[in-house]
Amino acid sequence: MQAWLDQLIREHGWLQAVPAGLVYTIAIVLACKLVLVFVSVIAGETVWLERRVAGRMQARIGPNRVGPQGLLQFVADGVKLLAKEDIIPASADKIVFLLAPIIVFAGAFVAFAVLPWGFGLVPADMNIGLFVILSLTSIEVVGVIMAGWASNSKWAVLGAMREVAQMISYELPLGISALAVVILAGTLNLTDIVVQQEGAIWNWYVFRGPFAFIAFFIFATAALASLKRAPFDLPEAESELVAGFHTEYTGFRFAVFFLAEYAGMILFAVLASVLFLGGWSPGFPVDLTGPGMRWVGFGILFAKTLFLLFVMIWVRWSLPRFRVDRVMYLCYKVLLPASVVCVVGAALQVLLGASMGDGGFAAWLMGR
Amino acid sequence: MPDDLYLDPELQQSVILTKVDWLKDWGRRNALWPMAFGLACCAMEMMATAATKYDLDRFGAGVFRASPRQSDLMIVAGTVTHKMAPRVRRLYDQMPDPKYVIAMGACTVGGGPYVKYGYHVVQGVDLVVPVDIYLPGCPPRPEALIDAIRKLQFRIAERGGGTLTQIDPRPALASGVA
Amino acid sequence: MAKTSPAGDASTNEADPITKAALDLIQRELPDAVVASESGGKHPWIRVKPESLRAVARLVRDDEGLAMDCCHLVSGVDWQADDELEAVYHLCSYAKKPDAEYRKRTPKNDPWLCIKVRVPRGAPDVPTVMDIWTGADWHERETFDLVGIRFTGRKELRRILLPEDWPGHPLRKDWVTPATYHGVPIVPPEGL
Amino acid sequence: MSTNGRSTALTPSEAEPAHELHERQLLVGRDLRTEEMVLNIGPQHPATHGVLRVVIKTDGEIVRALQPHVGNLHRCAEKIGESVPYYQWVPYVDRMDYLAAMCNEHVACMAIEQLGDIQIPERAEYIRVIVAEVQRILSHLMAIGVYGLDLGAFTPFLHQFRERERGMDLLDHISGGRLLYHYVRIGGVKRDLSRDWLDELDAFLAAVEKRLPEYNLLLMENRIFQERTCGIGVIDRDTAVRWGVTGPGLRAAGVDWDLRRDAPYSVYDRFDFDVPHGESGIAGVLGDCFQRHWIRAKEVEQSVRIVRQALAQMPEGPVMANLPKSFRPAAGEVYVRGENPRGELACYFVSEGKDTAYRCRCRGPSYSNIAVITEVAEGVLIADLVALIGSMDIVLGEVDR
Repeated sequence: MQAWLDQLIREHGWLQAVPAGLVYTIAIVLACKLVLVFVSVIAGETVWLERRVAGRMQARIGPNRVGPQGLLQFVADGVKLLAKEDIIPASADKIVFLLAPIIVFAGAFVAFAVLPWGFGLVPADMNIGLFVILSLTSIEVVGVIMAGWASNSKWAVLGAMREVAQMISYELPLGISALAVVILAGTLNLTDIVVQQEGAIWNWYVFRGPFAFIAFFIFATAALASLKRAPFDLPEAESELVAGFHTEYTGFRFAVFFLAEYAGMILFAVLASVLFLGGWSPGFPVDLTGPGMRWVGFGILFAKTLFLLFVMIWVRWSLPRFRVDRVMYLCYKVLLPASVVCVVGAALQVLLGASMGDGGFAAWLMGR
Repeated sequence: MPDDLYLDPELQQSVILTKVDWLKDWGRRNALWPMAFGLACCAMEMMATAATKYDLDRFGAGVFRASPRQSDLMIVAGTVTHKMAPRVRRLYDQMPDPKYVIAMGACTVGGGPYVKYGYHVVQGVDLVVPVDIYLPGCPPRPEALIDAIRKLQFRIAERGGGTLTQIDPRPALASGVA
Repeated sequence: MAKTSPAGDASTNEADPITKAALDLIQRELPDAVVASESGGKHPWIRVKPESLRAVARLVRDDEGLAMDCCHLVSGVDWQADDELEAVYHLCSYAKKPDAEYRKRTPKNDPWLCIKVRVPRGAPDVPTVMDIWTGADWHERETFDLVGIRFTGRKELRRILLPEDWPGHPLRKDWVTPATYHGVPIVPPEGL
Repeated sequence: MSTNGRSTALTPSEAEPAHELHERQLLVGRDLRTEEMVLNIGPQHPATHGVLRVVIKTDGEIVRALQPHVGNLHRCAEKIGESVPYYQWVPYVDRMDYLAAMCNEHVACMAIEQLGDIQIPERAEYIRVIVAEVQRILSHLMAIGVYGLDLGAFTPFLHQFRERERGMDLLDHISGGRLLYHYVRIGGVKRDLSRDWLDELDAFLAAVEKRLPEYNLLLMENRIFQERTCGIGVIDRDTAVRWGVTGPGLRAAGVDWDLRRDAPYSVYDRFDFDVPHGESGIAGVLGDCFQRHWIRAKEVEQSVRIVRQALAQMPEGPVMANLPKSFRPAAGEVYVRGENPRGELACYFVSEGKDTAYRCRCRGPSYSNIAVITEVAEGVLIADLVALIGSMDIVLGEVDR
């Protein structure tokens, strides 16, 4: 973004009178606002999507009265939650109780800063982008345990306990399976990772060899678990723990938790598309780096994200919930070893790939 | 929220405030999240209303929350007994304002078939919590429950602003129970 | 015999085989346990002394021919005119399949066995059978709750359906409905 | 969060007493034991199927002790039975097990008819069997769906409502009520079945037969569902019989017992049907949650069979016996039980020759079915407790009456 800003300053003479630092600050604040509003709206519409898709799956209709096709349903929900009474339980730890939703929200939303939405459409193009995302999303755990503890409710404590155990465990296969792509790509910069996948569809990392292919499914499962979506929704398992760690939260504080959950869904959907599904690459060679074409790339990435969101919703409304010990079993005895195998395999593939030629495993397999 | 009760009547006519009020009411009536609170037979019909054929979610009222802290609407579906009454009151107290109550079924309206010999049945949930909409029937059909929710939505639109529960048809005798 | 015996015709007074077998068994093993009995009709029963209830219960449970391994229901009846309370035990067996004669429709086509005990209303103490049939636990608690029969020799004989501080036992014939409970009216409004 | 120390059915007798533990075992598993927490589930909790309240003592996620509290829906059915005339009491029976109103009415009317020596027309018997079996299908569909809901699968619950709504419409058309009917009356049934209704019934049965495999695919064939239910909450034969567990819970424990076949009431002895019992052969062990679920699914098939046979055999004729204006049975007693979807419902009447009963007592099968969890639920996880309570398929209206 800095290069673009520098160009802007050069082109518009009056901007040179303003201190460069101020221009950057204003631009960053504006960009943050833009991302925040954009992600919030998308998250809200994901809620609508979820309710409509669930409705279709369950032979119902879903919300269709508020706005066209019920599209404004999330606005109504948000307005209502904003106007609700804000209850802080008498026995709660007030400061921690108030702080918890902010931390959860921040953890989910800050990560969007390094997420590329198209070539050059990234607020902060860091060359450790993936690392930043994975570390920022794990901040959420802190907020959750604060919420659970401060509520002084047994359900909340149990929910937070489950959530922390689950999220910390699933960070491992999540990070390690992403590492398989990093090894193949040789970079942590998300834009570079996408650029490497441009061209034909077998350039996508998910199709580059068996290890990346398996790693994709490990990544998807672990992402589902750390997002606490069904079948891993134990922390807020309604039939067991009422509403889990946010049992005591009312009004907009609850809405913040809700929004953070859906923002997390979008984050991981975009991340999975970027890492494995070629990002904004449509699957055939086309140049998407031009100023107008970037938005085409954005559209393609958004379509992939929507598809992954749909899969998450699909899975959620199809499967029963795991039991707590099975979740841990799946993580430590299945996903973690498998992801380590993927990383080692990917490393071997890179070593062998040098002798196979430039196109990677799949290209080699297809006899290019 | 009773905030606008304290406002100057002239100020209440101001364009911005009325618009904000309208938006608030619009949000409230289109996002009535009921509490998943089933007591007896009527709960089955409440479930049927939320389910496939009747689909309460169309009106934005299909998000059944298990926690009273996150619900706006308490559908008292089924017989309230003396043993249960303090808990109903406590759940009501745990809900954040503005909160609405639908007394679903004859038992919650006035004791229903148990009014004469049912020594353990409370003769109407309005003795325990204030009620906005009375819905008779044993049990009421899902269409009737949808109608009750629509009526509640219309009432929120008409009355606007503060909670409806300030207007009690009968005093809540057991308000000290919880 | 008892005033509750049905006024049936000859065919309905045919003796019920299970009740007959149980009666023979009890009279053989515990000669003075049986107070009264009715072995025919729609509802055959055996009334035993309260103090021999547990021995009778063990007998019908452990006997191979009867094998009454389940206590289906415990009820309490308030015989106000006799100033007595009655505990009624309906037993059944899942170990033994009913005989062919139970397959055809008779006044009592169902292979259960009914044991009764009567105790004075002033001292309604009945020995528990909870350790003989575990399932009697909640039924005894309910009978205590609603009828007020005290089952002795068991743990936590508490109210089960009604709140702990409920006044009296509602299924006693002389129970008067209190006007309110914790400020909430119980007595129905006028005109009902 | 401790994941060890979980055992599938840790009955108190099997649990090792603490003093017998070796030092080594203490180091391995029990030293992680933390402070116990008392958790109050219900009466307002999504997993309690109404207003059951369970107080559990937990060690992390493991249930160490448990105490169910019932009575939150005690609606004085027995007192009312002793206060109102017999025919007025029948609608109250509907409200006991509100998911199986027709079956309740059937048993209650049988008891009253036996008390008053009333013979009912043959066609009425057949209609009673048909509506009771339709009700059983509806009740089991609900149980299957709600069990999915307990385990976190929301969709099967809403799918079963598709067929359930059709069935409720059927019963609605003959009785005027969707849930509670008062269709079976003393002396017969309220009105005859029409030709159109019989066609609708055929379509409903076909729909159930078509959809049931889909629900089984969604739940019983699902790996997660199997993991959640197999070997969980095992109620063995001895425990089930001792506690008086009846219905699918008893049959899942391996007892081949169904009142409809073994002590046939009404006209059930004229039909040919199987009694599913024991192990499913798909997954799990005898007496666990999976078998109980499987038995419900199987019983739906058998109910369809019974209804088809009843439709084929049904004679023409009146559907209501001629009854005196005021019904006063002779002094006497009667104890009648019938096989409800949840187990054996029993009615015990004591008559003194008046138009109201001297004593009216009902045995709700759920009452005994839920009492058993005090014994079998110790040592399971909280999630398993939910699975266990759900698999017993209790209706609180019948527990508390």
